[in-house]
Amino acid sequence: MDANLVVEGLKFMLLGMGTVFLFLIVMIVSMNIMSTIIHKFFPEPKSAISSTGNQAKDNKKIIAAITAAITHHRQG
Amino acid sequence: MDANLVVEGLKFMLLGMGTVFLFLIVMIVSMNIMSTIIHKFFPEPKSAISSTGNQAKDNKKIIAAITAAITHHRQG
Amino acid sequence: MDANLVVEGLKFMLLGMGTVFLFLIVMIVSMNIMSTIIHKFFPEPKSAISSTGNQAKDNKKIIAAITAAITHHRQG
Amino acid sequence: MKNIILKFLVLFVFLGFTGLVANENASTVELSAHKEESYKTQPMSTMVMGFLQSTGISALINPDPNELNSHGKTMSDFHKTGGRVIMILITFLLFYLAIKKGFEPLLLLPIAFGGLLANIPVANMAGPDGFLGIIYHMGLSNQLFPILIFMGVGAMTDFGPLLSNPKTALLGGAAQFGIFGTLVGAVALSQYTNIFDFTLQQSSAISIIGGADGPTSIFIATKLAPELLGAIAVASYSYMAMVPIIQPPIMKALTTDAERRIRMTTLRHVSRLEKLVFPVMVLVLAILVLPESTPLIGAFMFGNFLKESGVVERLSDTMQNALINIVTIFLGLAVGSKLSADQFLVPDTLAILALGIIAFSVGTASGVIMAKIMNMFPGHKINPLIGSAGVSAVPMAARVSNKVGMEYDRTNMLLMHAMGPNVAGVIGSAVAAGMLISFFK
Amino acid sequence: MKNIILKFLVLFVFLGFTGLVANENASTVELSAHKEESYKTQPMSTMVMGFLQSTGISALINPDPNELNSHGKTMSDFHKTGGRVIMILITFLLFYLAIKKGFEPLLLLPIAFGGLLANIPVANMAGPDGFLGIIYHMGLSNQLFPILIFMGVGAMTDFGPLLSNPKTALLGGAAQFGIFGTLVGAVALSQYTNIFDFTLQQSSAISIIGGADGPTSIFIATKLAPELLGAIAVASYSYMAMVPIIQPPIMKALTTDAERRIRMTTLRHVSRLEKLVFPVMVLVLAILVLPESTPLIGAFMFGNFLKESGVVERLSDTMQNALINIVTIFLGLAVGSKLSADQFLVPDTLAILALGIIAFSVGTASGVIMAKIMNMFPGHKINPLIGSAGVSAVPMAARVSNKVGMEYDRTNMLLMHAMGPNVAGVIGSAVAAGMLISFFK
Amino acid sequence: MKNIILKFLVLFVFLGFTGLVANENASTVELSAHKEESYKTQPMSTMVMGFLQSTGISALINPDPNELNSHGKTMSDFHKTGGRVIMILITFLLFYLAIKKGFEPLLLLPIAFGGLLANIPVANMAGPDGFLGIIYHMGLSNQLFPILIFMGVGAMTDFGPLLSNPKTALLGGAAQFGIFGTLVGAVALSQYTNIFDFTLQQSSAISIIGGADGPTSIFIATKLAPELLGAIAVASYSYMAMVPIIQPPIMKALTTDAERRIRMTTLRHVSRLEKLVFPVMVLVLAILVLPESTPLIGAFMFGNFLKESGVVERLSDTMQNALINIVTIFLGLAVGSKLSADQFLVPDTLAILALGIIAFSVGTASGVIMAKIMNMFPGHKINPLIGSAGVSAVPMAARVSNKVGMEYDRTNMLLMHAMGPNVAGVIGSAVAAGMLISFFK
Ligand code: NA
Ligand code: NA
Ligand code: NA
Repeated sequence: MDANLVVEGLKFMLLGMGTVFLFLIVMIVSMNIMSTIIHKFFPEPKSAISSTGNQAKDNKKIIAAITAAITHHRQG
Repeated sequence: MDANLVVEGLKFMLLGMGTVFLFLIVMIVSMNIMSTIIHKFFPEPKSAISSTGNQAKDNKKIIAAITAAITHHRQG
Repeated sequence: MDANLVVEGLKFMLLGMGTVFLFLIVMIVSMNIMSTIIHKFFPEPKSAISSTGNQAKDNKKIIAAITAAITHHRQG
Repeated sequence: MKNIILKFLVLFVFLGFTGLVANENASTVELSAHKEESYKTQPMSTMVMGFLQSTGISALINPDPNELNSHGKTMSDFHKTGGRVIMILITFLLFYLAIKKGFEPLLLLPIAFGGLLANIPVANMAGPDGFLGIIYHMGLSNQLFPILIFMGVGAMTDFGPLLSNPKTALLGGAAQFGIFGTLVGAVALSQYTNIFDFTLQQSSAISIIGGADGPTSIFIATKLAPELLGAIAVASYSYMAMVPIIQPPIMKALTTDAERRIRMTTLRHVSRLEKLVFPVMVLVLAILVLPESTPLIGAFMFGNFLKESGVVERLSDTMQNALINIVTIFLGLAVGSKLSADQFLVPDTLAILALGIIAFSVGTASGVIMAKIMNMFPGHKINPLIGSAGVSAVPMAARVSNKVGMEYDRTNMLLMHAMGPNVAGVIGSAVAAGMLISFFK
Repeated sequence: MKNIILKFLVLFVFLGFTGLVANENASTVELSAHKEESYKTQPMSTMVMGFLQSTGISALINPDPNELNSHGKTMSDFHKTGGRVIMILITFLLFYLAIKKGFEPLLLLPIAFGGLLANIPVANMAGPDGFLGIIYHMGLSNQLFPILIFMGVGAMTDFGPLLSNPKTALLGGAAQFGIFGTLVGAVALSQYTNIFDFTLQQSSAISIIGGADGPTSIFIATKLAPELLGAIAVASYSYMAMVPIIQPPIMKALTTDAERRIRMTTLRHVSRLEKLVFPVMVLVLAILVLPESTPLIGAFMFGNFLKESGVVERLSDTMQNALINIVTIFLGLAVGSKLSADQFLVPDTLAILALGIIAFSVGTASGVIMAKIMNMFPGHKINPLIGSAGVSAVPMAARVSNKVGMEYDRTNMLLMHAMGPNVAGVIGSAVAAGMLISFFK
Repeated sequence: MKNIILKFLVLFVFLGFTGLVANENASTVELSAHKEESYKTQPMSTMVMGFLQSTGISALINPDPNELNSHGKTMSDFHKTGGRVIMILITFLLFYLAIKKGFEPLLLLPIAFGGLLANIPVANMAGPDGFLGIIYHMGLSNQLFPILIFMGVGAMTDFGPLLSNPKTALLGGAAQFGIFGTLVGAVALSQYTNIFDFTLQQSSAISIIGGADGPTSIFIATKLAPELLGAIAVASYSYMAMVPIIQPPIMKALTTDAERRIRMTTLRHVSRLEKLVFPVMVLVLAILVLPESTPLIGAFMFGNFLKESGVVERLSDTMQNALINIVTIFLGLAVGSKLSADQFLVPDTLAILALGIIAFSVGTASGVIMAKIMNMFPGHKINPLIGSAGVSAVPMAARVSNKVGMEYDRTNMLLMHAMGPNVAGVIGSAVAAGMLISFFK
């Protein structure tokens, strides 16, 4: 007896999409649990955030300074 | 009967150099045709050339500006 | 007759440590000979050393100059 | 110095002329038996004829009847002659699309050039001893190259947007309907019509184009239907490149003006630790739910984990640059080696191109529709335009969401919101790929 | 455009539903015989059950009784289930140590991630067709990767400090007592107790951990006891990372306060030519004395010579960056592939960890004691704190010497003085490795 | 902590001494049969003797009569002893030339170091299990490495000067007379004298040195005469490095003062599109005329096309840096592995060196003479000094043209004019190589 491939394909679809959604739903739940745990028990130190921010800021300042220096030179 | 390798070598030379020149001559002709077609039908926009030129120019300007700034600082 | 592995291990140790020290001692002697020969027959030109030094110095100067330029800009 | 050289020259010219004059029969020099056995002397006229017959022009006009393809099978005369010319013209078209139209040039250029080289007669570069064949067997037939690409892509990926709005992952799931829907369509058309005749494995390999992930497509094609690799890879990268053309009409057809103007809330800050735990967490879930997906997800998360660890920057940099670039060159050439006329110029290729764009379009539509379904439930509304980003094609699909959104409200920036479903689409496709592998195990 | 897509969608949905309704038996479509043979149709319920059985959860609870390990041998049920979970937890511990504690993350992270992937059930990534197995056979089973790492390390090494104070090389020799002492200890414990049961080869491979050189350990383990590779590599890199914890107590226990304050004379300038001749000179000595050590020493000196030549900077840069980084990623994954539960969760691993730390400690102590012995002879006194750097673990051991020295005299900088024995320790370990290889030839 | 370590030390030392005292015969410990079978216990004196016999000194004085070369064939005693020493001294000479004289160090240094390692007795690094042998079989025996080098060189090449003055390509064709002239010379000397005894294949492989292209030489040598690979590669790179010494006298001998002062017209601007079309155009011509040349020309033009496309800068950068550097290291070591005494210290090597320099000189002379012939025809005159650049050796030969030109007229800049024949020489050599391959097919 030959197989009806379309029926096979539909089975694949049901099982496949089911697994994809099952996986992603479990992932979403896990992400939420993880975030809650991390925010509760391992909060990020404030300084770490701001320091990176500062660094980026400093870089911007330096670039601004150099740009200004060049502009100044051109005008001069 | 053993082969006379020198004769074989000379055959190789004739055929080899012939092909090398044949190839390069065909290449030269093709290059000329290609250039003609491209210059006629796909001329390079002027802006593109000058913009690259400008960029290099700008880079040079920036370097000059920094150098000048440094010189200025040293003298100061 | 089964081997006494501990005795084998001790033989390995004697031979192994012996070779390691033999090798390093020969190496030390060779290094000293090499250094003597090189310092006598292939002395390093003074300029080569100082020029590298100068280059590093120059780099430092450039960095200092840029830093100063930026500082100056900030204050300004 | 000058004298020596002049003497050498004189000697050399002398010897040359001596040889020219010497009669072929006069030779009495003994040759050792083992030497020369591979060379048979021929009259000059025969050699010239032989040379003329070995030119590409001759090979393209009068093909060698005994010539075999890179799998050692016989080829039709068309595939040896006009087919090659057509394939070479197709690679020129790909060059044009890659360079002038910006179609994923990083992969399409090496693929197309590999295809050009693979279609050269006589040289047989795609054969087992040719350099394309060697590269193919080095890393494509064993699926190493797509895995390494996945590592590099993982190291370039930022899961922050997904972590700050987890539920958008569902959009990346819905878009996989493009894969499975097309699978059903392909087998249905194979079974009930005479248009195609694909097996289940082949249909599965084709439908993965809807996943919009180049390496995943190549990985699955090599596993399930290596004979279709060239066409699937070209379709996959071409359609990924055509995202800005394919997606917007579908997105606009399925959404109302009000929906397109939905504003999403600002993304929350994601801590470094969350980003660090996430790749391992996803991998653990993949282990528990679908181990068959772990080679792809594992490689991806390896790259991401190394990046997020922050302590092995030099490895992460190398993965994102030298390693992925080298592998991209090799992968492209190896895939291109499968673009030989006898494998590409078959009706199946057209079917693959057609099914591929259906898969892509269905995936896009499914993502948008999923967003609309999610909006039926209470909670923060989702702008359905980010649903299309669920197909992956990172980061272009997300940029398309952003661009279409700004057409209707110039201040509505959807880019970061669309990155969530975008990267979730990569995970979703890897899960779908794992399912397809497990079906045929 | 929009219309076409909508039509496609309608067609697609229609076909899907048609197929769903169709009776399985009604199908009369002929399939070509060669196709589909690998796929057997099953009822939906069977497929769902099959899927559930193929999940990782199921595989970890009800292992397949026919499952084989990556060597094709049977495994105990524990190694298929709880063992895998334990191994995955161990890799998490290694992640923690590498990222949070800074334990040699460049190698421990790839090794641990490789271990995580190797312990995934069903996927069998460490098997001959999995990508970890492919990488393993590409460069680890033939010892190419450690050799390439050694080239890169050579290109990063500066022999200047050793050249300016040659006699400190002896400290790097004494530290190799850690290797041979532990070898004796391991065979003694194997022979007279029931704690371990190692062969001479295995004992040798384990004791090389005392050499504190990752690539050397991996090189020897692959040659003499590949079945212990995973444990040896993990022990080797872990202990190298723990240098700042393991060494100071030993150093302090064996030295007096006065000894720790010994000031060493300033290092003399070393000319470029000396640095250029040195690698070739050492290689020539290795050729004359112990050719078996020349693959390691040769690769190391190749990298160093290219750097010191000053004329091939682009090759030297590539060795120190792209090449060593790529190989580090591959080496780590390949070593990790040997961290499967059935190979790692055996009593031997504990023994290896115990013997490894003994080897390391004995090496440290021997280096310090050697410095004290050398101080009994006339000449410039050596600060015994630099003796511990003789184990290699470049450059961390030298930094530890410096740090401990500064605890007692903040102005006594020992770093450069310690770099001499540090690099001599690399040479010493390579010589010891060569001896071990020659014993078993 | 300190206590634990001290206890460990005591235990360890105790066990060590116990073992030393224990009688060998007293041992009653059972050993599992499968273990230890590969190790035979020996008295200490035998071990010391065995060690002394396994030293390099001993191996160089009393060679093992059963030792085989890397091809599994027997070697003469000279090739095992003095021959190795001579070879090592030759590699030192190559080091000197590369570092002090600047002879193509990028390839000569790795080749020479590979040669040094290959001549180490006992270690057998060039054998199939040694790392040189592994690298050789990974990419040289299958010609992958020279192909990859060609890609990188292509990505570094600018065809602009050739495009702006196409007819100078003929100079690059004439220089190939060095190849074919030498071929005739080599077979003539083989046939009519007893100086050499080369086959046609060997003669062809040798004469390609006149093409002044390292990768092409290696490619052809591996195909036609792998037994001569080492000598041919060394000759090829050495002579390419000696371009500034070899070429000027020939150039000056063949030109008049007036000719050397010929000024060439300024080069026209070449558009981006011309540069983009050119590599594909040349490849298509190669397909039509001589498919056998397409592996080399294809790889070269692949690199060039990727660069000129301007859209895959990261791939082009990688080809020009990380990839070509890694492959250069591997290629050098693999070629060096063929510099073993038994393959290099044979009369053939001297003959190869002699024929190589003839080929090189004839090529140079032919290029210059061709320019003079072209000047007999009407049109813009060509300065014959750029004819010598036709041998390729990019970009050194072009620089030599420029330098010699400036000796006679300081304001006559020939550099860019010489780049045309220079890159045409690469194409010409690839065509010549294709012809040689097709002769023996
Ligand atoms: Na996807
Ligand atoms: Na060491
Ligand atoms: Na050439």
